Amino acid sequence: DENKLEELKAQGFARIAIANEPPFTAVGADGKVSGAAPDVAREVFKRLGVADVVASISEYGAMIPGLQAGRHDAITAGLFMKPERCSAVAYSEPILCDAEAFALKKGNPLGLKSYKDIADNPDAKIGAPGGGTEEKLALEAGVPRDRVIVVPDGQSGLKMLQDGRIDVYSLPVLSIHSLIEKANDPTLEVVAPVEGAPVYCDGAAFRKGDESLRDAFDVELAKMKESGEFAKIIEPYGFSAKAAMSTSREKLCAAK
Amino acid sequence: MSDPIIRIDNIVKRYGHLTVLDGLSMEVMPGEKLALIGPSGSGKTTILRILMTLESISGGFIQVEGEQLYHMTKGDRLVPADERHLHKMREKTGMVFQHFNLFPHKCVLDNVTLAPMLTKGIARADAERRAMDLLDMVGLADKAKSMPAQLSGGQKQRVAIARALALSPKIMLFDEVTSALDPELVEEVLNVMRKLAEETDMTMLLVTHEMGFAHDFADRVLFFDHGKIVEEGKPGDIFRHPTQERTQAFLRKIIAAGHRV
Amino acid sequence: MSDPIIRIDNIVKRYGHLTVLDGLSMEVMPGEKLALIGPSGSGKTTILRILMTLESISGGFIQVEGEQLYHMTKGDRLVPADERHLHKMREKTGMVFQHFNLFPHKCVLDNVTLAPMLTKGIARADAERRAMDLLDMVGLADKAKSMPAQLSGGQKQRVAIARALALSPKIMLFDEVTSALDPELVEEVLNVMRKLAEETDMTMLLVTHEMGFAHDFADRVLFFDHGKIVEEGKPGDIFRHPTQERTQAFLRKIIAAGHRV
Amino acid sequence: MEWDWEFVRQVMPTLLEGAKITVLATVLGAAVAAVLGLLFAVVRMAAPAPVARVTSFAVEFIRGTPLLVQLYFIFYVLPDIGIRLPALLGGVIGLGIHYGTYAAEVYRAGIENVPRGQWEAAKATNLTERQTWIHVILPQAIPPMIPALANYLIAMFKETPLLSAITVLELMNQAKSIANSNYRYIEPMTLVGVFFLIISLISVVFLRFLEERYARVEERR
Amino acid sequence: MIDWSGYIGLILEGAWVTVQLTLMGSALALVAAFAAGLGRLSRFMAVRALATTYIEFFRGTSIFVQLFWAYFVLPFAGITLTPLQAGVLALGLNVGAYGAEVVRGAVKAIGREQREACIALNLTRRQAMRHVILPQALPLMLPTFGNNAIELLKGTAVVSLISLTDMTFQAQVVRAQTGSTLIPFATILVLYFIMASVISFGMRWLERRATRGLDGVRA
Ligand SMILES: Nc1ncnc2c1ncn2[C@@H]1O[C@H](COP(=O)(O)OP(=O)(O)OP(=O)(O)O)[C@@H](O)[C@H]1O
Ligand SMILES: Nc1ncnc2c1ncn2[C@@H]1O[C@H](COP(=O)(O)OP(=O)(O)OP(=O)(O)O)[C@@H](O)[C@H]1O
Ligand SMILES: [Mg+2]
Ligand SMILES: [Mg+2]
Repeated sequence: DENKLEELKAQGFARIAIANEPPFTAVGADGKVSGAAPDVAREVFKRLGVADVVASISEYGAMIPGLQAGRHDAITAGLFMKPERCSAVAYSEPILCDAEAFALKKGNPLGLKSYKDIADNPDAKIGAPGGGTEEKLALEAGVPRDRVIVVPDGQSGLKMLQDGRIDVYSLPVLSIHSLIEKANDPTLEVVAPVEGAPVYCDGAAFRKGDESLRDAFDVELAKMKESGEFAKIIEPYGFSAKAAMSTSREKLCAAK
Repeated sequence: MSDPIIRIDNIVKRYGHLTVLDGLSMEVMPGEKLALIGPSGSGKTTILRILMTLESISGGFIQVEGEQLYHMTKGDRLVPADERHLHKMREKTGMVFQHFNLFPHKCVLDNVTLAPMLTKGIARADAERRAMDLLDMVGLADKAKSMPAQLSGGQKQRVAIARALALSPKIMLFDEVTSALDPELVEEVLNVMRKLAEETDMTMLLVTHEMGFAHDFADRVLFFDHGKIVEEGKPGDIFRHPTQERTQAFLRKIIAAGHRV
Repeated sequence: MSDPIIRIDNIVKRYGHLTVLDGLSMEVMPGEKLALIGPSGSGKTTILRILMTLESISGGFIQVEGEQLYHMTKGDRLVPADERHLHKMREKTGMVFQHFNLFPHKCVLDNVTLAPMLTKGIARADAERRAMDLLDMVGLADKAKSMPAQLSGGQKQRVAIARALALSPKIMLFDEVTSALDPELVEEVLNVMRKLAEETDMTMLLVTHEMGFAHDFADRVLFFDHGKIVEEGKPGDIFRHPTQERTQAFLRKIIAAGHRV
Repeated sequence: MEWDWEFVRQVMPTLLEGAKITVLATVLGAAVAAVLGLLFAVVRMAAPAPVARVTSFAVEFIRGTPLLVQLYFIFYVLPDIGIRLPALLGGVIGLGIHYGTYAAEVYRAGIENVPRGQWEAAKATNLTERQTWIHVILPQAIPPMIPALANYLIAMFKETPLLSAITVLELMNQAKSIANSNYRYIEPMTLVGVFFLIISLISVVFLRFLEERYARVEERR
Repeated sequence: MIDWSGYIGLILEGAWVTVQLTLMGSALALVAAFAAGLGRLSRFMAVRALATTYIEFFRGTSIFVQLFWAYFVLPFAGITLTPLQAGVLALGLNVGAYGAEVVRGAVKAIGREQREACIALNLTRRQAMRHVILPQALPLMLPTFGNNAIELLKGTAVVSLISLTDMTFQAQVVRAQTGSTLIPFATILVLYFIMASVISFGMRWLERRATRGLDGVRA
């Protein structure tokens, strides 16, 4: 809808969907939402004249339906661009880029380095967020459904790994690092990046039909990338601004 | 001689395949005191319940004070009565039940005043004044503020009688009003009913197994069996010289079981 | 003269603050037929329930056939009886309840055979043979396979009597066994009990409001009031010439309520 | 967004797969609940006072807290003390314990509903306590309980979607997974709703049948 | 060092949402229960059918499905509710359907004898319901209503699955941020139990008040 931006300005805030997954998102002890994705969104919206963002934490799987149902104005959650998603929503230019990583037991006893390795080892079980990129990659690599365990959230995945319920837990590199850091568990290690898995970038996702808002968002985002403001926001969280600036929506949405 | 206050004309009552009343006819004169006796299952309760419109009938007609009870005229045809008509007709009749059926959440006084206030729109003060008179009559003025659960069975039944009287019905129906009471408490209820029979000219129909009381109380006794009136007459005649075999057998049994006639 | 089969010695029964039996003493001779009468709440049921060990006692002693009922000797001291002792003592006594308390999930025959098979280890065939004799005695041999729900009240009570007899107790307790029955059904139960009283030498204690039956049945009548025996004697004397004011008042009331003495 | 029959046809087999797990979890959970419930009831009625009190508190606690949180506890906290249950087993145990506390109440009511006269008649015919329980009380107590127990079976069936929180791929989880990877919520969620509705309507008929059948037993008293 | 007091504060914020959901859901459930429960006893076929449909539908489908519909499907019909509204709506209507059966059962439990006494005293159906039946039925309903309210309280945990920031959801957030599983979950278990205890205590109090003077009536 053409006047979306005007509406948001008038109401003074934009509703964004975020995930419960550091460092894409962080919630402070005071309840304040931060993290790379919401911080960028907040800044861009501010420049667009929308004073604030109201963030609601959501499951990955519920984000796009929520957007379509009009529950959010944008998703800024580390929802990586992929061709099917590009046809479901209107993405901005890339913001946060990351590769896939595995968390597994110290010494990698099963020797898992890629999704293919998991498919080939009939004993290996992988945990991944439901409806996320990792689940898709595992299934596409040929891991049968009953060895892909849908894990509700990062902490649960880590716990299941520690308890030996799964052999490998797959998330983006930075998420895994953040989890492992908090767990402070010497029996775990990280394989990053996963061999053969592409690098992904997310963008802010808008409803189909809100392209004009998306375009305005892109303009401000480009200016921030230019000025170095962008790097200042995301790099403290461990993300690389260079990675985001060296690719484009067009490339990512076309990728197979 | 005046017209009958109740005229029952060939009524039939069925429950599914069971015919409980089979073409019963009878008439009751104003002010008459009637005792209905007979073996268990003979239809005594049923006829009272029908007069109180607690049951429907399967056939026949009933007139109360010359008006149809279960029917009304629409144009020139008789059609089944609607709720409105029944409501109007029920004003004429009151009933006292075997198990009292007091309202357990209301005190004695409220039990008696509820219906007059709701159905006749009588002001609380007036309703209470009349209720106190009635409670006095049944000897329970001092229990006006008690809850039913605090009363003995005999007291409950006396309250139930006062409650029914509060609507000043022309016809009172009593269905085995003492059979749920301890033997010692029976007398106090019967005393109230004796007084009532003497002092008012209400029409009364009484179902009972207390033959002695039926004898003293009734102007006329009807002996029921299998949904029919087998024998009727003055109590002295029926009890001492029953003509029908069924009546004789019934009375023999009752006497053998230790009841006085 | 032989020793009493029951000797009740100064027993006290309290429910909380309420003293129901207050130092009651009495003796019953073997084969004696006793009727316990008295107003509601006077403790008649309580004394039967105590003899059946359905209640505990608050003080005093009871001997049955010379053995302590609620106590046993340990070394040279009397101590409260344990379950084992009670179980042994219960063999001597049977009880028939006001509300029959048949086992509703078992047929008539199984109601009668259950206890002999379980408590005495009698083989099914023998138990059934004896049960059929008893059912025949109470006139219900043809109902052996019926369920209790299919019987009339009078039939249920006769089954309950047969069930109690099946254990061949020396003492039988009857608590208002006809007061839950329709008047017409009372006679059939009383007939069975008359027969029983004539044909056996069992000791029988009977609580009843049927004065006529108490009169015919009992060797001795005890009049209870407020947990005490107020008057006792031969039925003819008690009913016709009661000496105590309380007894006179009670009998007057009962008679006024329509019961025959 | 409108309804897409082709999509429905596509996802049906996956949903049925989930439905199988749902039914399995319900049946096993019910079995656990029926046994635990009787245990809870008997302990509370017959065990020594301290044991009965502790059991009572535990039962009250379980009844007063959400099954979802209990499932998280069983699945994510118990491994810390060395108890690592497979997801489905953990779910069955969670359902069983939770609904066992409800069943306990039903059992208790059923037993207490046997008239006191039956205990007394048993005593008057000199049966022992054990014989009384086995031959007189339980045969009368159990039939009237059956409809109430069946009611909880159906309630449990409808709570199985909670097992998705502990990674059991039951019907709801399958539907979510489909929804997540296809970005379509309407069809899978509606199908799940229809599935639950159908099973529930069938069980309502079944319940009426049970009620009628066993109510008659009760009337005979 | 983890700032536990802050995170416990977050959980308490969630607890407030849970309390709101429980209170508003109960209010809606109460209204729905009486409307549908009495509706099922109506003389009018259409009213009965409507009430029955509502009850069977909401008792038949799972609370999850109802939540997902209220949250994700209703917007397509043009009705967009806030998560709190969706939660109250689904929970209230769901529990209300169960409550309706309680209302109906209690009203029917006030036996034929009381109804007949009303007819003999010539009260209208409305008067009988208002002055005789309901006042006696209410105390019968209270214990089950108490249980239903606790069911509703426990049901609020489910709304965390539609991203409503109730107590369970906040526990999940704290868990993700701190890496500790035991502390947030143990905390909310205790909090739920306290809330449930408050409900059952309150209900017992109400019940005592409602049955005052009625002792022995239901013996
Ligand atoms: N609601 C009912 N459904 C089916 N049959 C009924 C119903 N009410 C009464 N009956 C039957 O109707 C017959 C007559 O019953 P009614 O209560 O009028 O007898 P009664 O003469 O009052 O007997 P009692 O002295 O035992 O009160 C009986 O056979 C009874 O079983
Ligand atoms: N379980 C109990 N708890 C408290 N009081 C009781 C209990 N059982 C009986 N009582 C009281 O004990 C007293 C004697 O009761 P009991 O049943 O022995 O009287 P009864 O002579 O058999 O009377 P009825 O003729 O009414 O059967 C009564 O006041 C009664 O209220
Ligand atoms: Mg009758
Ligand atoms: Mg007694």
